Amino acid sequence: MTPFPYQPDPTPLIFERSKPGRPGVPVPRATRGAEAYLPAELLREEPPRLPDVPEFEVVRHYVELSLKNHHVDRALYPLGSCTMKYNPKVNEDMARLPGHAGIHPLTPDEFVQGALELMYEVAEALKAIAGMDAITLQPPAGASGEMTGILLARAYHTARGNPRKVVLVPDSAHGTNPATAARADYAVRSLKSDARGQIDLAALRAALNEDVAALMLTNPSTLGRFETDVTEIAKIVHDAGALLYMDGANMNALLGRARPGGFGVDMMHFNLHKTFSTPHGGGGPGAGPVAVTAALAPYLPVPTLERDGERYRRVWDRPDSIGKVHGFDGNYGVLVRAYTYIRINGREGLARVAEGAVLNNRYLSARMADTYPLPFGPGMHESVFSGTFLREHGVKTLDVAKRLLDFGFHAPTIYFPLIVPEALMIEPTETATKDELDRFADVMLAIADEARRTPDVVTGAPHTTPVGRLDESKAARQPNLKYEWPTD
Amino acid sequence: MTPFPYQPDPTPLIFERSKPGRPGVPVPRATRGAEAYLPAELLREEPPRLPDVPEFEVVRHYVELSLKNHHVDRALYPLGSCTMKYNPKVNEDMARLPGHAGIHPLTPDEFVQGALELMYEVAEALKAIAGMDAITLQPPAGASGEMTGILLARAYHTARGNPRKVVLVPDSAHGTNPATAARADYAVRSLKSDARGQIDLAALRAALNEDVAALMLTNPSTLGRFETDVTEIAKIVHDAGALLYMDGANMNALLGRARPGGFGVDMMHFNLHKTFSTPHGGGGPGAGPVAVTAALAPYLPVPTLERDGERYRRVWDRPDSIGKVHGFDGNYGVLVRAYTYIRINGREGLARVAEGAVLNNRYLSARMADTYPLPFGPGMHESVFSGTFLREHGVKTLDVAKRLLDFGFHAPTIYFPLIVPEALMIEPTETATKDELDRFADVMLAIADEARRTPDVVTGAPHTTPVGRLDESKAARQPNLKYEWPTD
Amino acid sequence: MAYVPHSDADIQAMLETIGVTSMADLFDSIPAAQRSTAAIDVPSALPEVDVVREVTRLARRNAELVCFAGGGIYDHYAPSAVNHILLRSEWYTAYTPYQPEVAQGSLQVIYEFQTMIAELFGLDVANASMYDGPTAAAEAVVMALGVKPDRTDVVIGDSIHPHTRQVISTASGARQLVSLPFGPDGRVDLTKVGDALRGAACVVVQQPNFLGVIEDLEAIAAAAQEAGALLIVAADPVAMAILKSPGSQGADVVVGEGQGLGCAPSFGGPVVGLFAARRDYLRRMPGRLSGATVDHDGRRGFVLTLQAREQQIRREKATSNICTNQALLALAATVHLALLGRTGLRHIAERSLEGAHHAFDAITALPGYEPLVDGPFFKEFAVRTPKPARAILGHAAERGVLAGVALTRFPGFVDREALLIAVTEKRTDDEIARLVDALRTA
Amino acid sequence: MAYVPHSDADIQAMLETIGVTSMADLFDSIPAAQRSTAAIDVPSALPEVDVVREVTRLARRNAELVCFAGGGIYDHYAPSAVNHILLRSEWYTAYTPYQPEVAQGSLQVIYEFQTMIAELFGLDVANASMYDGPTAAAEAVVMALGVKPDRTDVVIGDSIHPHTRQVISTASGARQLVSLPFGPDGRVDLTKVGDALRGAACVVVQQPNFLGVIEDLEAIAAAAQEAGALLIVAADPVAMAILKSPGSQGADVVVGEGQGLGCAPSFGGPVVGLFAARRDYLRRMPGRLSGATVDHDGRRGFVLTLQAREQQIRREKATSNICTNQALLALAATVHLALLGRTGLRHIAERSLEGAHHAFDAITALPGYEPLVDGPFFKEFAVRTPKPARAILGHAAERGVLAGVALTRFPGFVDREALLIAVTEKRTDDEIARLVDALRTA
Ligand SMILES: Cc1ncc(COP(=O)(O)O)c(C=O)c1O
Ligand SMILES: Cc1ncc(COP(=O)(O)O)c(C=O)c1O
Repeated sequence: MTPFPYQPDPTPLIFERSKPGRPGVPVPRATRGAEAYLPAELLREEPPRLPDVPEFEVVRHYVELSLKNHHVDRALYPLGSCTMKYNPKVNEDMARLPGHAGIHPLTPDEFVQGALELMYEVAEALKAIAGMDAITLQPPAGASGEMTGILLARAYHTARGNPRKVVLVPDSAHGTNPATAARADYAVRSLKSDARGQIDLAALRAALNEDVAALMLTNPSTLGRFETDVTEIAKIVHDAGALLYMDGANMNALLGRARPGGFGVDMMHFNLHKTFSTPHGGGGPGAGPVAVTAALAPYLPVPTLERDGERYRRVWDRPDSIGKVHGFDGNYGVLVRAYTYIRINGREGLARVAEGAVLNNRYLSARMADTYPLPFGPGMHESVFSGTFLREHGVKTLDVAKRLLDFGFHAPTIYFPLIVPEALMIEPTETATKDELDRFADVMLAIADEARRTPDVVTGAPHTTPVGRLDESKAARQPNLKYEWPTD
Repeated sequence: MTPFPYQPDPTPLIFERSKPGRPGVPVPRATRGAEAYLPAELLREEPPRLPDVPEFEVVRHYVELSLKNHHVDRALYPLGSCTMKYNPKVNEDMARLPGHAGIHPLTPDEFVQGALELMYEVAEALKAIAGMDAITLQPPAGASGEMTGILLARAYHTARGNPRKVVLVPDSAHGTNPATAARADYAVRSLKSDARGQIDLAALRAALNEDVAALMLTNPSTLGRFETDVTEIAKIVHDAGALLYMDGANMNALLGRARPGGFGVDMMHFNLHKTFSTPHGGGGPGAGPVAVTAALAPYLPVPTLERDGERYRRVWDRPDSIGKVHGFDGNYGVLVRAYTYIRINGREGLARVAEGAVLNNRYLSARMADTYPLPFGPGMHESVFSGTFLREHGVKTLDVAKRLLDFGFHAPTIYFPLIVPEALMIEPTETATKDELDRFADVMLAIADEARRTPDVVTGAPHTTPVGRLDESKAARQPNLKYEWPTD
Repeated sequence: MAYVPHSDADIQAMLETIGVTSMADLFDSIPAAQRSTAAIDVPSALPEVDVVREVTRLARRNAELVCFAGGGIYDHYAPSAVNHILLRSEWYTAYTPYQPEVAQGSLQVIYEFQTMIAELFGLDVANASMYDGPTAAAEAVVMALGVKPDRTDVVIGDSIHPHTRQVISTASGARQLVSLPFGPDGRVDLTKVGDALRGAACVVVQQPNFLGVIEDLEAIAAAAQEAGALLIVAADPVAMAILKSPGSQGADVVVGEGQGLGCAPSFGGPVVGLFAARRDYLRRMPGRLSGATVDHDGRRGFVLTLQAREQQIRREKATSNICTNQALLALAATVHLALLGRTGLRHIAERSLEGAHHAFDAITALPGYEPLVDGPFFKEFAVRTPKPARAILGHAAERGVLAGVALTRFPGFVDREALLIAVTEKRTDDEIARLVDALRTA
Repeated sequence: MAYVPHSDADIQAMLETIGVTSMADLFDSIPAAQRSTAAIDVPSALPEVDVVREVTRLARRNAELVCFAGGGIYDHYAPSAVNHILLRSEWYTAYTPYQPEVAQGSLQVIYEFQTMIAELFGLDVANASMYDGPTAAAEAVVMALGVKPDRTDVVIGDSIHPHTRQVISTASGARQLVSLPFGPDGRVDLTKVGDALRGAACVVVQQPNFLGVIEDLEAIAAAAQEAGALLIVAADPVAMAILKSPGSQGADVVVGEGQGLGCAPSFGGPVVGLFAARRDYLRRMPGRLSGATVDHDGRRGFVLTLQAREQQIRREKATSNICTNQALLALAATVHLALLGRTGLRHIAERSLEGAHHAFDAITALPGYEPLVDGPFFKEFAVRTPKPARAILGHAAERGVLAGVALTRFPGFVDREALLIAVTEKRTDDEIARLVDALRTA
């Protein structure tokens, strides 16, 4: 039977709804056509085939499609590493205030003092949280922050006579770390984790030499666990003249409890779209500010932000800067949201965030661990379970993930980090209620039970979603990446 | 199987989610408790048992509940008489501008000139559309407009020495008409419709005498049909010294095509939440401005609105006024929406609205009429079909209505007007596309077919909704109208 | 044209199916004499962007003032989540929940709303909303007159909002409004209540009253009961967080203006009228009611119930003529109260109370400003002014402050040069200082 | 505290289940030396209403100016419906569509977006978005360098946006940036193209270019093809409504800033980078791709596909390091284009064109204002100013007008006292007159 809310199956493409000659939103019109102002040879003959769909039908189309998404405002979205916490509604309002959303980035500084003040305050707060000296807000996402960090490392080393060649990346790292290092023209050397899932100090020592520009460390690691040797690691890295980059995607576990600057990190990025509650938008936007020690500050992207009393200005004259990593000053709208979050939480609230994140994860882990093994033990804000015990029933982690969808939950991050076989990486975040965690744990246990008793139900899942499992190999073999208009 | 989006069944009440001691939205706090400012005997001992639910869970609760509603932005909502047209999104933005949403009604006129200008312009537009001399925007809904109109009639007649005793109401009228007249302390006399579904002129003449204060006429009638004798009706009514009230709920059919003032109407209400696209809000708010001829203008509610050059003011000193029908100046936020709609449509667009409304309805009627009889023929903007032909299969109009829900459409208005047995009153409005009308017609025909072949499917409907048919008599016999907290 | 979705080809095809040749033919049923050909006298169509500019211009023609005006509409803060919920088209583009199977969202919300309002007011049942506070009061009076068919007097405290009195007078069909004066403390003069009530169907008072003062409802209730009249109280729901509920004090019907619960001031509308009563009056109540029941599988569900009271069923015998109500604002109030919860609403009430008392102390310390009455007040109070109140308002507005409401604008108060000043939790100490300064320099 | 939902009782129960006695215990894994005890140096928690006040204060510290600034960010109008769609939490609170069964909404939108962008740019495939226009250009350069592993030169027109050049230089890892000057018409000097391109991996130009001028892409494409270099064009998608598409003129990759398609200026971000290419480069493209496929019942569905290009699969061998992109803005662009449709986008482009030409005519008629270059332009143009451009901006701002962008702020243009002025369909004749007046009186 068709589900409620009723959804035609499939929803047509917006192009399939198009019929020529129907009016769209009423817009201003010119008195004369383009030919009046431009030579004909510049003009196209046929307009681009955008759909002709009336406003009402466009609205219905995207409302209908919206119903085919899981989202945070429905139920737990326990994607490990993604920190899918509540996105406070007030953040959205603030970012949409005309005085924030309507300002042009090339406005002279004196007319955008509010924006610069806000950015300055965000920068100060993040520096305080990081325990570091300087920061850039320009990177529009975590990966861009990583890139910025590694380019800073290159500039730093270059200034010292040798840009170096290698970046060390633990095997548990997020894919953006090695991809970034490679993109910044460094050779990537992978570091095997030790039995604790942490950096193997011996291996680290062995890998280090004067060709190594930096180590990219995630702390807490992608296992959700604090790198207990971090001070030692920093020392080893620094002794080799290399820099310690910290992937701060997991700062939700540390807010107010530990400052990366305090344990030897030279540069780190934040993911404001994780730790600071800005929404993920179905894949973006984010913001990936990079905090650094004083030694790296000269290289930060331009413009930097400075304050003279009550006045703020963007400073372009920074001869050692690596340049620009974004067309303008980064994802300002995301910064407005993060600022709102920081102010509502305040110093007390931010510390509570980390407490809640760890409490929730440890509680959920405690409820699940008898059934789902934790090869490296529970993490702080997230834990990585292994689904290998289900193999004997012919059930994979992927199946558990799909089955969860039938219960109205999103799946965890799966098959990451790579060092845990059949990984289920679960991060509940601090905004989940105890009831929600209990419900989720109950369902996870029930699925394990199903896997034993009625494995077909699990391997055939999901059963209730708008589509069933999709043929991904067909998608890759015969790429169909856009609508093809019927040729008539 | 559970549907997607997943919905727990049933959704708990917000009270069932409450657990004491959980934080809500952060709000300002006093430094001292109420006892510091007020004598203890005024203060309650136990706070009202509002739910203790965190912000995120509140949001999820109302998002989840929202998914259990049909709404205009999903699919056709063909409720006859209700004019469920597209509610343009820009209307919502305009009503929410701080300069409109944030103003206090008791602000001195000189500081709310924008509001008064907007109201003045809405008033002028509605007067032009009605072809009438004066107007009040104060009534917050259609029924309140009716009440205002009948109170104006009472004032008018009283001023002429006799308030009169009776109001005539056609048997096809909407329930608010007789209810209003009774509420205004008039005896209601029902007028039987003639074979055309129109006012029976002979019956009208017979009913009229010097006790009759007014006739409440709906034009087009609730059958969607123009009262072709309206000028004659007006004459007959006026000859008896009575007034002609027009229920303007169906103005969508007449915009720019006919003006009630031009055919003898003394007073009429608009439903801005029908004709002028303001949303119904799940039952309200609306706005029911009442336009009148000059003879009735002295009695309009206070304040009225006047313009001196560029300045606008609210006028309270109106000794003949009936008084106030709303605490302040009516549903201003609804007026902002209607104004936006009027300006976007403009004179050209408003006339197109009526054309589209009639075109769509006549088209849909043409597509359905072979199967569903139209006892009084197709209407202008809406048509009333009869479902009696289904009786032989044991299927009622109610069943057809319920079955429609399974196809993602809302049901029509049913069992109204009372003069059509097993009535199905369908109003597609001008904002439905041809495709949508075709889909709807196809489904209606398919249901008629099902009624013949598999009547159980129809009488057992709906099958896909969050709940099935509900026990209405239990609800009425054992009223359960609020949550009862467990006594512990 | 903006919202009529057809292409010319669509229109042609549709006309053909209908069997007519032109749009004009569709209007044949209007006799020629009644057809109008002239264009409607409104301006030409504009693109959306231009209308936005125009409506924004009008918004800016309204002064932006820090609001100390009250008198029924209060500048409380609505948490952002309220509006986000309201912006879901599932809520605002739905109709009245006549088909319960596809309206369980709306119906459950009404049920929750009814619960909250009944709880705040300390009564058994509440309805799905009325137009606003004053019209709710008028409905209550109509109900009382129905309950007491042999009585025609309606006793109204002079300390009630003058607009409420006007609406009752206009819209309730009440024949006899009897005034009940208030004493120097601003409260209904209890010595006069007993007399006035003899033969009355009901007495209507406000809590806190128009002057912000908290009435002694228990005493009034006792007198009403004694006289066999219903006690109708128009109450501020925000005050209910800290004040004894009128229901617990003996009120039979409690109505109220719910605007302070998550609705923007919006120049006075749309807001939401609250209506609650003792169970005895259930079948005489106006307005919609959502009731819990079950479907054929025993699942809980909600329906509009006891519709035999309403116009769509009962026509001229209905308890009220109301049809469209203020459902969306009732949703706002429900979400608002859910977000604040037990302690949140209390904080807001206490903070408003405190701010009002601070403002009162500072203002009455200014030369020429004296309390109009001396009873205990919640978030609003009246002070006599050394100059005409309207002039002071103008002076303060130049300083960006709406310094309250001039009492002189209200019938019954035209000769009282006084300002009615309201302070909500939204007003900062700084803003209160600006108010005081504006009054001082006026 | 605001968003951590537990009661003390919850916390106690949870700690017990975990088997620890206090919150502090949960942080035991952090070695004592690394634990910080001092409070974070940010201000104390505030109620929501106070934060709204504060963030509103900051918004008001930004001047409200009628915007004639462009340079990559344009004040086009986004129909209201765009934002209403975006405000549905289904869109903005979802993650990347990694579980396609519960993300068909996002995936279908990406597919529609890819179709629209490919269509506007006249190319075979487009991706799901990049961070912005300049970073998309940098990605294109990286891709070109990968396609032509034996070439290291990247030729860049001087008529490209200086920020784009900076981002390419910073973030593409390109070793050699070769400049291509522009002539008096503001277009890339075709006589220099052939030479420059020898040995280059690619040439990057902008359409319309930084000075608003429409380049002769066919000629550049011919030269690029001749030299075996890829042609990368950074194009304005709004201009595509009337201009020949770069794809049809021979471009291999077209990138662009999509901000003008329904995204607020927002001080330059979040906006949306566009990336389209010939099919040949499909497997070298950066970023996500949504592809159509079927489920086990043959129903159409969409998945993220060709992920073997991406960092989550390929790590250091990925075509790009991008992960989070600008999905929500891509949704905005998709809804925007759907709302405007074929004719709407054309009207907007034509109206912008017309307004810009009117403004140009009026401004260049003023004494001291002369065209900087004389090529054909779309919605933006540069004029030499009789006084320092920055001073003129200040003067105009006092009149409420942001009179463009001073070219002197950009590397490569520091000695050009000129204003770059953009006119969108949103600018009324009246506003243009205000601009002209401000320039006249400067
Ligand atoms: C551990 C880690 N590092 C880096 C990133 C990359 O951040 P972004 O997606 O914002 O580019 C992610 C994102 O999921 C992450 O989880
Ligand atoms: C014909 C007719 N008259 C009057 C009304 C009452 O209007 P309202 O619901 O706004 O009070 C309606 C509402 O449905 C109606 O259809």
